[in-house]
Amino acid sequence: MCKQNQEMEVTIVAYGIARDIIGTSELILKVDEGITVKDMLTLVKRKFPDFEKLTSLLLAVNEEYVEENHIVESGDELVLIPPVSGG
Amino acid sequence: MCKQNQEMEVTIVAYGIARDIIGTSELILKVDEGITVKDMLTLVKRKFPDFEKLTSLLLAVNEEYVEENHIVESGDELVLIPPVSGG
Amino acid sequence: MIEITEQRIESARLIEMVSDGGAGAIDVFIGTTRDNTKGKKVIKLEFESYAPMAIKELGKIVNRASNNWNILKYAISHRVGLVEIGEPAVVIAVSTPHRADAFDSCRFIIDELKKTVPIWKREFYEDGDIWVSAHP
Amino acid sequence: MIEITEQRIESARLIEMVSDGGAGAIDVFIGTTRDNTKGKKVIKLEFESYAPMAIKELGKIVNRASNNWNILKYAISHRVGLVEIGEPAVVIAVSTPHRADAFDSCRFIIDELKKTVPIWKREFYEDGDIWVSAHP
Repeated sequence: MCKQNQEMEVTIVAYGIARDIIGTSELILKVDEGITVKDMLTLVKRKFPDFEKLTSLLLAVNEEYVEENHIVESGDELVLIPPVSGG
Repeated sequence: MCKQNQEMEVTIVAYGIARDIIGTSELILKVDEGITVKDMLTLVKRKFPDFEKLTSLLLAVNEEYVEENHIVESGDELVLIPPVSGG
Repeated sequence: MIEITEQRIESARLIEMVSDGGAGAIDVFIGTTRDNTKGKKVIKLEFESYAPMAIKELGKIVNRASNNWNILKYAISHRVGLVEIGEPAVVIAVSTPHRADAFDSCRFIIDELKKTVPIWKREFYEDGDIWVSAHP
Repeated sequence: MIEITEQRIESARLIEMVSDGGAGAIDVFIGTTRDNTKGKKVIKLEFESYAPMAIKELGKIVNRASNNWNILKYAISHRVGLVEIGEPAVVIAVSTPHRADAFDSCRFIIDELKKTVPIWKREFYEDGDIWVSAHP
């Protein structure tokens, strides 16, 4: 018998061009528990191939930049960060 | 018979510590015609030895910095420039 | 002081905020919206930010700056929303005892702001608009 | 704009003067009077200038800066007379299309001002006064 991965629902907020690409400011995804930031970004890019055209795409977790292998927990505040251009 | 040098009267204006050393803001000197800026400064320093203690001493001629061998003419605007400290 | 604001930024207010009897120097950087980019006429600009994180990131930048230079006081304000041409989009003011630190720290803050702070600029032209720096 | 003034310098006025639709950056340097020098308490400061030459020299500095950097507009004001602690003694504002030029040219102007412009600062302490930089 093989153990199924538990799934969780996450909400990703999108700003700037990320919101334009997704078409809305919040994206709700079902993902496996224990998913890394890297895998989450891969998922997002697969769903919305236009992200591949950007110079960069990061995922902020709880208002912080994190490493690619950071594990996303249920309830985390997730925000897509396309290339910044303040100033 | 030896030819006397022509003399001229010049007025040197003094600012800042130069005025304090001279004790007044205008110094009137009789000097030989054809005198250089360098010789004029030597004369001033001989009259007021406290100038030797300064970091530097320049003579501006007609609102410009000039070379040491610049010849002072009668009627020139002469100003003693002790070390500047604006800003 | 660090703020993200929808109001027009008054540089004089930030300068006032960083005034300090121990300061010999204040450097103020004002990023204003330019009427052209690479020869193209810009009609207006709009800034958008992920504000709570932007404020946190600016705080980290200031901490790094304070480790490197003797900063007495600082004030950083970034505008969001629509910004008319010629208006300030960002103002950074820093006071320090001596001037080298004021220039160096102010420049460091704006350089880092442009690299890491989650704020996005959209430029509007006569024939469309783009999110600045989004594409290579 | 270059001026030597006995009035309190309002930075906001200079910033206004250098505003320009083609500017992406304004750097403003404010030299303020510090309440201490090398640990000694300063009570007040007085500046004196040979004004016509000071203005000429500042003009030369700006010309050299304009040869090196893309300066759109500049405004330089130096205070003379008595200056209270914390007040600006000098304000330099420069607008440029891009920010590196604003920082570099503003810094160049204040550095050169301190080397060649005939302005003298007298610091007053509790127990006397000195002309700054006069002695080695």
